[in-house]
Amino acid sequence: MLDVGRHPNVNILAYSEVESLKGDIGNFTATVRKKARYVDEDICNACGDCLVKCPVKKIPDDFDMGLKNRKAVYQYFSQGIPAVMTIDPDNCIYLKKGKCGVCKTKCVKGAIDYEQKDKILELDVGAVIVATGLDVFDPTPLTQYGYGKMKNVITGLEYERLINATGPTGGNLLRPSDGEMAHKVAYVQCVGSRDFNYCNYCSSVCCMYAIKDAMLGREHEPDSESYIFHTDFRNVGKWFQKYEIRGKEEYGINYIRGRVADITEDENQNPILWYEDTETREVKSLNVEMAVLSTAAMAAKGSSELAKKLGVNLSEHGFVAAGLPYPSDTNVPGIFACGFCIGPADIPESVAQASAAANRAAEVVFLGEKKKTA
Amino acid sequence: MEEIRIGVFVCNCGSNIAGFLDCKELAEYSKTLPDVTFTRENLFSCSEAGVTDIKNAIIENKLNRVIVAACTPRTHEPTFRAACQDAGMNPFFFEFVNIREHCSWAHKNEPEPATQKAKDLIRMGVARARLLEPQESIVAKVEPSALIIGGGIAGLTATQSLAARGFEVTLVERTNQLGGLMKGLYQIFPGDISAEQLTSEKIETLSKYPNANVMTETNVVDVAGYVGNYVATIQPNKKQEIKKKFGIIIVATGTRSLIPDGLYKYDGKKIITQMHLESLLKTGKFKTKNVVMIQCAGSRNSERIYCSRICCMTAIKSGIFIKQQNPDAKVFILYRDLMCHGVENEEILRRAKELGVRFVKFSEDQPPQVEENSVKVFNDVLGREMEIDYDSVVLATPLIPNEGVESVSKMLKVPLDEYKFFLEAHIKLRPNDFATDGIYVCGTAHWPATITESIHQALGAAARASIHLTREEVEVEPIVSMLVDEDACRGCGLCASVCPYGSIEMVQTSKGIKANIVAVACKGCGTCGATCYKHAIKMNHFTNEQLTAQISVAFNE
Amino acid sequence: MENKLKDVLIIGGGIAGIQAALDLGDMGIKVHLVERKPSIGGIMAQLDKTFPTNDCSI
Amino acid sequence: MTIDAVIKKTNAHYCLECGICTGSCPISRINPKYSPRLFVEKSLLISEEELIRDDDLWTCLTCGACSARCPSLVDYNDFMFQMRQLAIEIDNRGVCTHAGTIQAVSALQTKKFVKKDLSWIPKELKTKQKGDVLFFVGCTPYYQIIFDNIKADSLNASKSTIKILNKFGIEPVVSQDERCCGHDSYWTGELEKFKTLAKSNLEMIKNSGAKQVIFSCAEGYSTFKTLYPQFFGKLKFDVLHISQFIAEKLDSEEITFNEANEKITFHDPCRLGRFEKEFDAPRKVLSVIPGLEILEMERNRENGMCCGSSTWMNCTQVNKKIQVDRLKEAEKTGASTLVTACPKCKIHLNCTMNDNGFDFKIKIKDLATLVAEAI
Repeated sequence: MLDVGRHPNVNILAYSEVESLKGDIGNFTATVRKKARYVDEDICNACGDCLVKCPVKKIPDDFDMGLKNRKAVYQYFSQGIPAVMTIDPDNCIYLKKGKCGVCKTKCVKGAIDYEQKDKILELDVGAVIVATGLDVFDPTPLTQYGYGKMKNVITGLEYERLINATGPTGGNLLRPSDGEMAHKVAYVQCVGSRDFNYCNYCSSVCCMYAIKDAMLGREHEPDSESYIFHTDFRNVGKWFQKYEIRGKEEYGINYIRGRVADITEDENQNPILWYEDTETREVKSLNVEMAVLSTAAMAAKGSSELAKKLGVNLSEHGFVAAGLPYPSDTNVPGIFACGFCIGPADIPESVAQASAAANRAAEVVFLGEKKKTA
Repeated sequence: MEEIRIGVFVCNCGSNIAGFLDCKELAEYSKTLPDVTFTRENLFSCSEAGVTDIKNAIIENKLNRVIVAACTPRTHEPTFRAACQDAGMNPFFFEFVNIREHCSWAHKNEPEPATQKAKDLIRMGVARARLLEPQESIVAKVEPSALIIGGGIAGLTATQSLAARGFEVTLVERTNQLGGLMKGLYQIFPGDISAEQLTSEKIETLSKYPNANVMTETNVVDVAGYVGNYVATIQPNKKQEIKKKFGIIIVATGTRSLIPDGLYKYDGKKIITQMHLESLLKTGKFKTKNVVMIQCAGSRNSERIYCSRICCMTAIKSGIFIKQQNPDAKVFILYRDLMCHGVENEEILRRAKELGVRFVKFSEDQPPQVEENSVKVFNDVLGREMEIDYDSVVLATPLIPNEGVESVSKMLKVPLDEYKFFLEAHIKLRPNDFATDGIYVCGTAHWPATITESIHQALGAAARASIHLTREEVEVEPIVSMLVDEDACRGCGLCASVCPYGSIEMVQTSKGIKANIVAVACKGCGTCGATCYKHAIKMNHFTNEQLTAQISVAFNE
Repeated sequence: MENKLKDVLIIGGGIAGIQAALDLGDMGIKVHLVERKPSIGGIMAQLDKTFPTNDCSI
Repeated sequence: MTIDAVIKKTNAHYCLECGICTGSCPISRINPKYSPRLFVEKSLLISEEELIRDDDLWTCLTCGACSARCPSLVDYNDFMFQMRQLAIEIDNRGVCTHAGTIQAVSALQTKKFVKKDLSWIPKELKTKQKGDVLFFVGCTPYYQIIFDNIKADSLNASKSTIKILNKFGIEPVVSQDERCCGHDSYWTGELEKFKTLAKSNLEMIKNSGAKQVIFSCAEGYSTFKTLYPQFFGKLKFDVLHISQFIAEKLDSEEITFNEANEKITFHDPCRLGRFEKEFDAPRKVLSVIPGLEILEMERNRENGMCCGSSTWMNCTQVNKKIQVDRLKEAEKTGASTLVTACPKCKIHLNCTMNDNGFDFKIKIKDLATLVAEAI
């Protein structure tokens, strides 16, 4: 990420959206809206002086999955690139009512600019790569798991923030209901995945990230217990089986084959998981201190609107349609796709696909050049 | 020798540093250190103003060493090196001291000891800066041609891609046919594409490129050199060896399917492998009615713990074909976990279920028993033993590394993992690179992969390779190891054996066998220097003297 | 010669977009990397560590 | 239907062997021998013969908890219905509760000469012979007699419904020619009996001229709403549960209710809730009664627990345990009254409350009764 931030050939347009694309292969014109941050990107270096006195304090932090609050002026995350602050126009008092302006007085560099407007950029490009990634499934509709109702039932991505040293709890696995350390954690697989009602496909990465999450939990709290409830345990990538075995043997993670039926709560807000262990064929319940839902991963929000703008076809699940014999190509010549937007993929697959898409785009650019000079 | 004039810039980083450390005191303290002729406290050293300030200070004060005490070199070392260069200094006279991550952030609650630690770090930086030497970048030309080893789908795809870009490409295949494992397959999912057709299309496209040189029945017997300048010795079948120069090499040596001798009464007739079944389906010779498929035959066990990734889909796909050809056929797939990750794989699983393919789970400790005409299996999610009659048993055997991967690994000095698949530079972020520059890997040589995945990887490896080929030269940071004392070198070869990048070769010189460090291939990890018991190797920019000076001032003020 | 090459637009600043940008940038092609969120990094930046090596993910 | 056809029709072949059904099944939680998952997998892998001989075919409550959560949309209730049809062909039948009285009553109603007793309707309530709105009473007159010993007072809900309708200015048709709706016949695999009863009812409604048919019983409502059209095409009249009828009226009319100082909890009947996805109407009706505080049980709406028994079959200690658990859950909310909208839920839960050894304080009331008391 850092490398790309300082690459002389890469122009990062964060906080921006593609509005339209015209032309065809070798000669596209893209219109990009660069949203106003109300902060001068060239001056700001995210020192954070501006936010100290910002009076708007209780905005759920998107990056920390709402587990923490941020202010109206904020940096998306501390290592974010570009390293600049952004003022949230929906919550900033000055931008809404013309009063306050505290951040401006605190910024000694003079980077705050309330007058900043969205910028419309026209970019001439030879090729386009779609890499819009994923969003995670909101498990609220699966009411049997009580997400949103029971405080100690959280999603995998929320867990990632909890266990992250830069996260809202400084990396301590503190459960949301009472801030106590969670010693007994269950991971519930296939929440929304492999489900005709929601995402009728396998999200591919959850089995492995659950093992990883459980390992990290155990590293933080060596005497803790962890349980992973899975159906097929799909650890199919390079070294994944070894990892699965390591999780069991070195970390003592309990793997249970069975999809959790429902979650209730005891008087201490401990989640109680009800399930059938399909290998012993017994119906049981298990009290834990926190339950982590491995929610399905799906095509990113807004990717279907984007696809429409680009004229790119999507599959029934909302992923960009790309397949054999040219798996990086979309239906539109000159537009390529890679990563999760073409279907579930883990990081090395995404990286290989990204290089593949770069390859196809480079062909367009270099061959276009050749044709002109020839 | 020129007088050493050191400038120390202490960065406040807004409140990031100044909020916790006493920066004023740090600047004052710096003045007391030897050879420091200038100090300055900056609000933001990395800002436009901060950088200009540094440049002006260099010129005005005739500084010839610059220290910035700020954040991590990962973010701003290039910024400050460039500033020094702009002001006429050699950029390697710049020294970075990290007082943000190491002091203000790490010790937020203890400002005083943190300030003390920052002083220690600055003192150490000064000690090192005094001993810094100028360095020049190392540049090597790149031969704009590629060698692809292996003519399966991955090798073919990589060749086609690089040839399309106009590079000279040589594809070397050791058998007499292109297409690798894929040409033995029937149809490929998703999309029901004929494997035969996909292979022949690829080969046909290749023939259109005059710059693509395809050699079958040919082996690569030796490779020497380094990125941009590899020299391969190629041995075509019963013909004269050829020596050729290549800028980059792509390893696409593929895999093979395990022959399950001794497993489940394998006989190659009634009890066959999935690969065998594919060939029978392809020729329409498969007519049996009762088929039992057994998954993980020879994988996910103590001997071979990995999952071969594609076998579940292969079995499901075969099951679909059998049911399509004969709806009355009975197909049972005996599995441990159905590994149908992703969208299409889950879809074909459903398709198989719709067609009546039945799935029976078993566990590793109770494997199925193949009897004369039936298979007995304990279905552990049903909790009972089943006896299934068969005409054919089909074993899903894993993909295993091809013979000869060890010699390829040795020849190219690129590593294999414990299962003898090639080991990439970084398992997450660099799946198609080796740690050694200029050599790439794709397809099943890397790990079992589907056709789609192999194509993605091949295109990816070609993209990575084309970076060097496009640039026509490689430039590396001069932070490399150097053989400084040729006389001390005894030619033992220890350094060459530990070098993870294959950048050291042992060469015959007039003084005997000596190590020769190919600077352009070196990454400056220092392993060779640490290994050399004769101290003949030193690390540029991280010399023993520099480091020892830092250590000694750390403990003696 | 570099100046004559067309640019490439990449939509999405997660790991895939970043990798594609780096590859193209290294080939000498100018890239515009468009990201909706205020910073690039995508989901991977939100993760703590990654399987199967438990490397830090940023 | 052949077993293969049943598998296709009910999506059984998509089974992921994940166990969410068995984990959700109220029976399996108490009696691990019974497992919806194993039934489905046996249909795929073991012989049909074995399957339809299984006594546990009659253990299923058809409460739909399993299917509601099944990620592969396996229609387990339909699967059970089909299997039971096959089972009775080889004379595998369940054990009838109450000495088969209720089945006998239902069977009697397939006969032409039967006329329903309407003498239970109090004089102050107004009903008609013909009209736009028909109130389908269902089995409550019989239950009133059979379950007199446990004071189920089933007719109360029927009387209350008429009272409510009268309050809205409606004099409903209540017909002597009404028959059993056929719900139990259908779910025990007796398809022909079901069809005979259904035909009589459709004829009766046609003769009444009704355009709207109101039920106080969740089973009758669901049977008309979903099963009748499957066999006889789209109905020529609207079908409404009384809770829906009131909820609709609340949108258009200003209605005042008497203050009811009570804490209640609502038990979703499977037929109204999971079958017909009607969770909101009863809650909406209850929420407008002043002074009524609704406390939700832990397992509510689509996750609601079955009342423990169905189709008057195989009532054992397992079913009792389900009822005990449900009543405990209701008491845990702090409610003094459990409200339901199905006479069977009321009977089953009442039955357990009347058993020796328990000391339940909670009362059970039908939604219609509660509303009628407040007007």
